[in-house]
Amino acid sequence: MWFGFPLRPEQASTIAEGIDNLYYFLTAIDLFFTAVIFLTIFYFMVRYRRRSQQDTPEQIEGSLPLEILWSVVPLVLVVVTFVWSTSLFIRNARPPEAATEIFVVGKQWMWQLQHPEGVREINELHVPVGRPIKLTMTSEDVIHDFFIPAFRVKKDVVPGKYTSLWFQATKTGQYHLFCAQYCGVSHALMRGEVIVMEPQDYERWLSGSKKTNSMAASGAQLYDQYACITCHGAGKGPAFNDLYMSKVRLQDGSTVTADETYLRESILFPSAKIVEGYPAIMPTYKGQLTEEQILQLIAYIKSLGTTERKAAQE
Amino acid sequence: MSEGHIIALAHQFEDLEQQREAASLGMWLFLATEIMFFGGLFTAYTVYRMMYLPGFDAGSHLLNIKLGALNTIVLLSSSLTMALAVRAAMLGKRRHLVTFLVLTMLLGLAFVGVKLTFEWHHEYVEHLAPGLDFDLNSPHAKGAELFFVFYFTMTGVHALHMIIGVAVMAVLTWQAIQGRFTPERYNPIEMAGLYWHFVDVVWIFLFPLLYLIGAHH
Amino acid sequence: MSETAVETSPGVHYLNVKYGVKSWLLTTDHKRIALLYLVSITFFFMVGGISAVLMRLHLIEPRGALLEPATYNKMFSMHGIIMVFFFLIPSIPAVMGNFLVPIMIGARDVAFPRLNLLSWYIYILGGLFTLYAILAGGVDTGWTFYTPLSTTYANGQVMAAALGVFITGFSSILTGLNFIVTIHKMRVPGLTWFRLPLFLWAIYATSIIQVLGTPVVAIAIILVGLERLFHVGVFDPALGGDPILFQHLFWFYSHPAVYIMILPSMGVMSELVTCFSKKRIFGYSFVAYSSVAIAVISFLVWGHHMYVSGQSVYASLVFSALSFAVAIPSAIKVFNWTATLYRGSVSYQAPMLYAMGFIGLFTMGGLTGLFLASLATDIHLHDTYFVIAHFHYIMVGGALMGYLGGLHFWWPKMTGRLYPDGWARFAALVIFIGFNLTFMPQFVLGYLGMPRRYAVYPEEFQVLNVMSSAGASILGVGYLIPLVYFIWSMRYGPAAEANPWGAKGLEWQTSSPPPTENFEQAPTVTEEAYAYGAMEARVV
Amino acid sequence: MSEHVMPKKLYFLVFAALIALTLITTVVATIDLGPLNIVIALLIGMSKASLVVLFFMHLKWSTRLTRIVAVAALFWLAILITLTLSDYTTRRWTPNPGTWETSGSQ
Repeated sequence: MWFGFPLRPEQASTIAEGIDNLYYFLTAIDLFFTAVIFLTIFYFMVRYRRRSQQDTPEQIEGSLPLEILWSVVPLVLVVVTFVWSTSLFIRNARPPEAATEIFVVGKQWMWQLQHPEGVREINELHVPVGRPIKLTMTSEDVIHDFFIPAFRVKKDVVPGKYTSLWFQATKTGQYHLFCAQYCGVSHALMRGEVIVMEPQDYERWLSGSKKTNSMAASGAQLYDQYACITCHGAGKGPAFNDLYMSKVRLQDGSTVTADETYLRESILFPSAKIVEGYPAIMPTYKGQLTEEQILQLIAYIKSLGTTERKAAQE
Repeated sequence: MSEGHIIALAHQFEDLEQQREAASLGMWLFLATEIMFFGGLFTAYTVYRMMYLPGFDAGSHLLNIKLGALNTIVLLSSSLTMALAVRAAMLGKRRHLVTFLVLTMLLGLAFVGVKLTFEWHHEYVEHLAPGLDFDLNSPHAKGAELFFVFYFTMTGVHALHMIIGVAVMAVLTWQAIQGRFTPERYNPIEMAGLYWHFVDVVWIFLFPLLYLIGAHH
Repeated sequence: MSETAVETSPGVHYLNVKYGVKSWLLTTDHKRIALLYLVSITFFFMVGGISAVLMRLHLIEPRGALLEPATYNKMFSMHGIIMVFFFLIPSIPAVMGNFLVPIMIGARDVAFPRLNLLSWYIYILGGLFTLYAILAGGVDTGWTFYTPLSTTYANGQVMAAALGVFITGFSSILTGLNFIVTIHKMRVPGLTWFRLPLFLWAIYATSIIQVLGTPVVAIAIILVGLERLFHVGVFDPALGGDPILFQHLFWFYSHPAVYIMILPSMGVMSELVTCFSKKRIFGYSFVAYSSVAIAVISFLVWGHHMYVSGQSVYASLVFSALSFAVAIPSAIKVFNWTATLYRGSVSYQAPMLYAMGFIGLFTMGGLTGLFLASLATDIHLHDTYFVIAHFHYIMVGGALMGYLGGLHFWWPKMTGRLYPDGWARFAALVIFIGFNLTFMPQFVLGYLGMPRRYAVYPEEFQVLNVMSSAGASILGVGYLIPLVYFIWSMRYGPAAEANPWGAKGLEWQTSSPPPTENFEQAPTVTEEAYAYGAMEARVV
Repeated sequence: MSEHVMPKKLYFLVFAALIALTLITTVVATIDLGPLNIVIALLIGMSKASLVVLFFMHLKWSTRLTRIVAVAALFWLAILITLTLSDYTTRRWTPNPGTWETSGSQ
């Protein structure tokens, strides 16, 4: 705050303070050197102003010690900044183990969000305070970008792949949600609110909201509706139990981890990666499933067990 | 300096040596630009080949490796005749110069002709032209389609360079017939030579990347 | 060298040697081509400027005061495309570079004069395509043409605008190529590399970027065009492509392109600071090598535009470390310019005021770059007004200030006329104030979280937006003042002598304006650049 | 820039080598050597390109400056390819975006 005027957005997430500290440090460096340069120039301009056209200043060739000094000082500063910034980034990049996963689909020009319990929202995201939330995001059309200034988080939402970000709110309240990647005519209207609530309020809100099936249950329905079981339950295709995050051996001998991107690709482009020991008979579901439905199927597969925890325990 | 030198010398230069060095440096810089131009395509190609390895192999397998090899030899021969044309220009042998230039053009046209009639046309008929008519019954159709996007873009841009080269050479041949080149002034021939060899070098990389990667299936 | 001495009667120079439209449109004289560029980039600057003014007016109100969102989007796209490709990139190289490179090395012309003229025509052709795109419905992809928005979803004249950028790229390549050859091959006897004016080192470094970077964006644009026309999936994920690859190819050029804009300005600074303090430059070789270092490093940092794009975090780490490296050669330059003033004889004529403004604003702009090279803070700042403020400090506070400083410095040489120095100093002050008022609030706006390219915005951002718009109106007036007195001076300005500033450098040893062949007699060079110590020896 | 005129024999020798390499690479390509196929094909391609550049384009007899230009272009191309691939080759190291540290430590 500066004369009652905000200079930074509210610090409403666990990472906000750390980022602000780095920001203040950089601002201090910036102001310090700008002041040094401006004042020096100003001083020189006055002190050594031209007094007559016949002035003949003494010529100075340069100074190696000075050159070294003003190469090394910036070097040290940027190394410090790099180390600080990068370690902060690495620490922030890692979501806590028990993060609640919320799914986000961006499309021109709205945000569709779905809670694991099945509650859907548009351009509004309700979350409980003090709990880590992980967003898994994709886009139906162009690149969007999910940005919550108060949480200091931002990530592009890219068609054709999953990106993710996580946060843990520290303060109840209402915060802006922006699309930060230009996405067409109504880009500036692709905004929303993040509403951070006390956990019990959040539970009340969840139970009071019109609920559809949970993500996984909707996925299970799709699994039935598209009769996936004919193959994937009968040995003609790979089974889904404990599939998520496991290592899958492919026909060509390579191995992939069965993450969201792999699962999505296998639904839309089944022939891209053929699992070893199975024929390439699966048809594509491209055009039949929306991004949201794909996410539901993935949630269903995840609910059938995951090797992620096992791996972490090992 | 004799009269003839001064006529060949542009006003901004001090002497012919300077003029020739400037032209040569300019040409090499232009080729550096061309390397980066094709380089962008090669980069994109590499990225997608990594993503769609089986698709690229499948796509490559559909190309006619014999025609590719034949065209490689045709183009290499044209490089030889071009090198000999430059040599003839250096020695002031006008008849040889004209002959080799014409040969180079003919070989260049043969290359483009083979490409157009036996390859592109064939691939179009076989429904292998992405964006116009692509229909491939293969589990790797998506990767193969991307392969063909790059195949047509790369060979298309390359062929465009060849056509420009042939056009330039047609002008040079005309000038050579008129006796505009002497052992003191054969710069344009040499520059055209550098360009032509460069186009050859690009093909030397296109041939394995497009035709050979899928040949062993 | 008898054939070099051209018969020139006194009073005949490159401007009055021939008259008529044809003598200009078919000229191969580098000085006349420079003026052709000057006129055309001024035109494009005004087009880009008008769109900026409309945008700032629109943003006075949170809901937008003036335009439909779709129109606003076209405005900022047009502002970006025009200012980047048709003003900033050609500005100093094509105007001052063309005018000065041959003269500074004592040559009669660039190495390839006809190619030089062709570059201008290519530039104009590209410009016409872009103007057509604007008039025939506009483009709303932003100057970045991100896929799949540009290939699949955007309506409007994307193809025409992309083609315009593509074509203009060749003009840039050919200009760069011409300068490299000219600087290598056409220096007069005695002018060794380490006697070159630092402006030429900067232009040389710039030319390297133009020659090696531009073709990559050209091929990226071709691929966008193919995808748009034939619906093949090079970048569109729905068709199997990867939209992030476009960003790699685009920024491989477009990040170094920032240095195409700022490096020549840095070169101008070295000329101005030395001349107006009567001092040789402090640490010549450090300033010279830092230009080349910046050109090389500029190609290694493009990934910092893609930290939040879904690029691999490992790549981001590498790009972050490399991005920080640019700070060092930039800092070396700033410190050396400042040190040059030490114990000099500093005068405050208009070009010097622009130079001082440049150094301060560039320092500010450069240092705010650290926020964006740093991974942790960039995540918050990416695509907000902070980025807008940062690059305007570099491109307007830096590149444009340098351009104006250089124009004021060499105007007497180019036209043979003086302009009113008082007005020029006043304009420099107005521009400096207006600029800071426009862009300083945007740093705060950005940190508060206002995303860029927003036609409407939440109400709490209004105060800062209004401040910014107010500054922009001052800035706009600031730009009009030089336009008026420059035009005035062409007709009514007092005649300039050969060396009105008492400057060193070969361009000041010929008459103002120079004869067509640049020098009555080919000069030779026996001393280093900026030999201000021997001032008395030659009274001007 | 070379002032020398090369003997015709040299050109024919280079040409013969080029043709031989073309035939070799074509034949080798039809044998399945796994990932070695592309390596061999590119190595042969580079040798052919070097022959053309050195002899037909006279780079072997050119000035240092010309060589610097040629090398610089290749160096810049290497920057483009290497740094672009630094993204694509390491993306899979983070199968589940966001948890890249845990997955990286497996």
